[in-house]
Amino acid sequence: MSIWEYANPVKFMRASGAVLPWVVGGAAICTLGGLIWGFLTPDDFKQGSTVKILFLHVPAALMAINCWMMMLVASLIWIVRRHHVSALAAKAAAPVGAVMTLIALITGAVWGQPMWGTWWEWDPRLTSFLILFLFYLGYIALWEAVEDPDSAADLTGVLCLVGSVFALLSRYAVLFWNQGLHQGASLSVASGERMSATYRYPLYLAMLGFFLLTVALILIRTRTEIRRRRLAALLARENRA
Amino acid sequence: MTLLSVSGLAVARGGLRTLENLNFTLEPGQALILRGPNGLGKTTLLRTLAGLQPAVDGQIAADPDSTAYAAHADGLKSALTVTENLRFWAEVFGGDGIDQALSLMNLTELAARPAHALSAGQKRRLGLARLMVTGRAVWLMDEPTVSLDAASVGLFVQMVRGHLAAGGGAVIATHIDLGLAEARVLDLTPFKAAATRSGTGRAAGFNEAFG
Amino acid sequence: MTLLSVSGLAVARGGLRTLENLNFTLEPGQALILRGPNGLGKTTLLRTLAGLQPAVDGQIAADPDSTAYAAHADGLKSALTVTENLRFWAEVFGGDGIDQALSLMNLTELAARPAHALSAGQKRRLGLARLMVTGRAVWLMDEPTVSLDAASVGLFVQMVRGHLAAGGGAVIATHIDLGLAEARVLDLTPFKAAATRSGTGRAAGFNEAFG
Amino acid sequence: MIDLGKYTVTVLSAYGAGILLLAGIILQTIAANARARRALEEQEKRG
Amino acid sequence: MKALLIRDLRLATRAGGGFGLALAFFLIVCTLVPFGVGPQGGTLALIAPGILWVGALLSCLLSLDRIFALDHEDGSLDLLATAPLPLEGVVASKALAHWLTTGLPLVLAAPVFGILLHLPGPGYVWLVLSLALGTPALSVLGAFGAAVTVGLRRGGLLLSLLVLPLYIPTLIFGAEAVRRGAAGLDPWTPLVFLAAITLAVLALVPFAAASALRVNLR
Amino acid sequence: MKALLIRDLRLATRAGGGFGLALAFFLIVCTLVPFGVGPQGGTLALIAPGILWVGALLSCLLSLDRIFALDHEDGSLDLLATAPLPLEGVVASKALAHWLTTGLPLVLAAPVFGILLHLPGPGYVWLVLSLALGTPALSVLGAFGAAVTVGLRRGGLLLSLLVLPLYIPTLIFGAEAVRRGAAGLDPWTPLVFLAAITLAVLALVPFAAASALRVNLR
Ligand code: HEM
Ligand SMILES: Nc1ncnc2c1ncn2[C@@H]1O[C@H](COP(=O)(O)OP(=O)(O)OP(=O)(O)O)[C@@H](O)[C@H]1O
Ligand SMILES: Nc1ncnc2c1ncn2[C@@H]1O[C@H](COP(=O)(O)OP(=O)(O)OP(=O)(O)O)[C@@H](O)[C@H]1O
Ligand SMILES: [Mg+2]
Ligand SMILES: [Mg+2]
Repeated sequence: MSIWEYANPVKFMRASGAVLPWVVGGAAICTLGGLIWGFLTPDDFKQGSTVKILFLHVPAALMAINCWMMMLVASLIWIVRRHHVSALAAKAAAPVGAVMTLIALITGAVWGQPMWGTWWEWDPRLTSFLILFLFYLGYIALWEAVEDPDSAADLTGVLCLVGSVFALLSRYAVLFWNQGLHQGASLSVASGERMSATYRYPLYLAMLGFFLLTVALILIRTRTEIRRRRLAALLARENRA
Repeated sequence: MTLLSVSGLAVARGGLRTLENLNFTLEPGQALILRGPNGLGKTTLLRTLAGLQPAVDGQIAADPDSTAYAAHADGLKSALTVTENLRFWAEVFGGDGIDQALSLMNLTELAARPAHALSAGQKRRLGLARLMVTGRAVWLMDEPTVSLDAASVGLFVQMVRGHLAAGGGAVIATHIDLGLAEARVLDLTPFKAAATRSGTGRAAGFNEAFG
Repeated sequence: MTLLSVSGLAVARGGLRTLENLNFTLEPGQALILRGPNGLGKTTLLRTLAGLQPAVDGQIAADPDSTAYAAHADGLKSALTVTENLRFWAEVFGGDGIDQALSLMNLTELAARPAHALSAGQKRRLGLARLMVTGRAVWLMDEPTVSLDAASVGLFVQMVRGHLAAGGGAVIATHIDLGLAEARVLDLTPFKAAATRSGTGRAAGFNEAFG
Repeated sequence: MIDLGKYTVTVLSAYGAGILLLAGIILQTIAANARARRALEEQEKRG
Repeated sequence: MKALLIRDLRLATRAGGGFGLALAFFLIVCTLVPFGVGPQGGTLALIAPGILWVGALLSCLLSLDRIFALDHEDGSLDLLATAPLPLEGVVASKALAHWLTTGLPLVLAAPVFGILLHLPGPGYVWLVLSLALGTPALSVLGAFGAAVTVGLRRGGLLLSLLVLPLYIPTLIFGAEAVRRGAAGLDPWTPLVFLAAITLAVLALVPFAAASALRVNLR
Repeated sequence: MKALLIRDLRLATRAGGGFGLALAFFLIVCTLVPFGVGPQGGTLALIAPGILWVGALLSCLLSLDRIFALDHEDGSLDLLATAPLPLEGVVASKALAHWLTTGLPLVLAAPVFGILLHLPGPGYVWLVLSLALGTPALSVLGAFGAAVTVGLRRGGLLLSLLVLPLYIPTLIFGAEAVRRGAAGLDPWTPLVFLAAITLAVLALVPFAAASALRVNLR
């Protein structure tokens, strides 16, 4: 039995239904655990209590990127092998990714206020995230706008491919742009290695939690989409006089 | 040499099959008239034959470069004159005979008129004249006589007869009686997609909406 | 009480007169069928009667709030469902009877379908059903049976008969035979605007293009 | 309650906004799923 | 008229209706400008009031052709003109629907975009206030432009060309108010002018628009 | 393909065809910005390269929906798709027509608008050069966006939303080149990047656009 079997909606519903409780449980425990543990960590000598934002900010930022990656892969599968479930999974991932991007942006902005004295800085990393958010918006809007579901999957798939290339391009363009004139407000405060274990372990937990949460959300949303498709098909059958 | 041959064809619109199990052929010199009540799927069938949408099932055997499609919309540019519109399509399709097409459809007097200043019937005549300059063998026409007066319907029938005489073929979806006596009539009603379990249509894709 | 009375009417399109010296009246319960070759000016006349463009000459005596116009385009919003489309027009015109209109035009089954998912004939049926919910006395219809199959034309005729029986009137421009035997037929060909010096039309305005 | 020092507002608003957004997407997901499931079941029951 | 308003709002929120897209465009303009101008916070803060107003204006502009063109294409406009509604009422209700789906979201979201452009702290109140006062005029003037261009095949750019000069007074007073507010000066004088312009526009322009519409339907 | 190009150019220059309107819009953006930002020459000179590029981009954007939407509405697109032209060729020729009627006039007229915004002297050459290198990419990317949105009822704003993020790299390198040129620095690095992006876009994007078009015609 190949993995493509799960592209069959019935099989997918069964399999996803079986794993879902575990994923949801794990997501709840790890996310809450990570965030609470993170919230209870002692203040950083330089950043004070704002370091606690890390446990929300970094996992969200990672998931924002991961969701896009997942959409890219799912779109490719749809375009190459035309498995409907993967198209629907890509559709399901987009709002999750957009919210994660938004969380990273907002927590970053709130964090930036005390750290850099400004809500927003056109720092390359922040800027690329803003661009990523724009891509998410466009992608979601396109899914909303196209009525025929297969056409919507095709079009958003193409958009996702082209968009990924341009998101990457933008990332380099932005790096070029902001180092050309301005000493980029490079504030990568505590890079991974220098981070003490006090922060590292709760961060890992929160990251795991966010990962499981994302997976759970995408699974549920994919199931929703499949049900909607089936409902639409049934209704259309009934309407066809 | 058969112009078009269809076997076991099923077509779908909006994710549902509309017609299925279609079998027919079109030989040179033949005209086929498609009949059937509103909403049966004539437009869908013609679009599929024209290659604009994929067949759900079955085969269409035809030279892909042999069909010319005339849809409801005439594809006229209202800022261009009648001649300019025709010349464009002639160039795109590599055909010719613009003057002949104009005179056959009684448009010569209007040749220099921009298309937006035509009446509904005049526009339609221009849309039909376009078929002549494509040089294609199979004409697929969706309700070609809409808005035409009796005299113009006569011109149209004459044009189709000329095309058939030259070895072409025509598939015409229409609700009215064209007076094209020699044409074969295909009533599509029996080919309406059969009901599956409950409803009346069958899904066309996504694992047939899960069986 | 006469619904509509026209005397010495001349109408123009694109700055040229198309029809002139028209005289007719429409009494309650009457239907008037306008005939004439393509490009004669039927659409122009109907638009003038509907008050969408001014008459060049002559009088139209009618209650301005008594006419409902059904043009070539059906004025449907493709994102709205069949019912929503009808309800909107009912509210705008202050009429009602949506359910009745739906069932008369055989649209009840399609009531929840968005308009973009209708076939050409189904759209047209919806466009005609709109007339019923306007509550207006005089229906002005421009080629109402375009794209309709024979059964639907029957429904349409029945709808018009119902309207006439209720004391309404109808003016219908059409090229085909509707089977509305009681209707008066007005062939417009004799009213074609006379040629002046050279061209075929007479300028309508700007001092009649300097006489 | 832990003392967040002079950054109380900052930290709390970051957590507040983040958790609010998370809760939003979670609730929306669950609600939409429940709605779709109910509608589908109803439709399947009707035949 | 209420029916018309409700229909327009419903159409706007349906798939493909374009609700929220004006907002997205506003966001995009506010992002593009730093890419063009450079990322220096000081420069951005200096031009923020102007750019925010220009951005709001452009995103309003981009959705103008929806006001009448769609209804004209599918024939509803002809039918509406023969309906027992005053054409002025049609114009007013369409302009209102446009404002509710375009102007209002812009007003509410503007502070967020202010952050992106480093708008100085005191400016936010005045930004929101000036947009709230000014955008209704933009919608009504836009409806006028849309009425004038409705018959023309794809009059989109022509529409912009006609409408933008009409927008200039609103833009000047609006941006000036924000600029003064952001600099801590007194923003009331331009705000009063802005309000006066909006009131006058609301009172008079619908009539002009209705007459333009009448001509175009002929 | 030549026939298509000629037809599109002819349509653009006919009444209502929109030729020159992009230019007019560019002019208006360049006039509005001083109204919004305030008339100080220093500030304007600082932001001129960016505003000029953003203006060019927006005016290009505004005419994008003409690329396919008109042909779709009147049914020509269906007919073109059944014609013996590769769809990639259709896309390329339409993008070329768009560039000739929109991008090229902008390139030629940009120096004039530079004066309006007090662009510093050395910048003019680089303004023209960077626009000449960059605008073809804008047209092709726009054709892609137009192809994706063509079936949608009035996808205008959606089109902008999809296309603008794709424009960002071009904008960054283009504006950067002008800024460096205007400041007397070396503008070649961004120019080379700009040219590379344009070439890659010209080579690859028409295929994506054609496949999107195929989906939308279904
Ligand atoms: C709106 C603003 C912001 C955005 C969009 C943003 C985005 C990101 C992203 C994408 C990452 C993950 C990168 C990676 O792991 O490789 C990240 C990590 C991080 N961010 Fe932010 N950030 C923002 C503001 C801030 C601020 C203001 C601070 C603190 C002063 C901050 C501190 C950090 C830290 C400490 C990490 C993790 C360590 C690292 O990977 O370097 N961020 N941020
Ligand atoms: N987007 C859609 N979604 C679902 N069903 C659709 C959609 N578009 C059309 N249909 C349905 O598909 C069926 C076939 O439509 P089609 O246009 O092919 O009919 P037709 O035979 O050409 O009818 P007509 O004579 O009225 O033109 C119709 O019942 C129509 O309601
Ligand atoms: N903008 C215009 N400029 C000049 N002449 C025009 C213009 N529009 C239409 N005409 C001409 O006006 C005449 C009347 O047009 P009208 O549409 O009223 O005809 P009709 O009787 O409805 O024809 P049909 O049966 O074909 O619909 C036609 O000859 C047409 O060519
Ligand atoms: Mg049909
Ligand atoms: Mg007519």
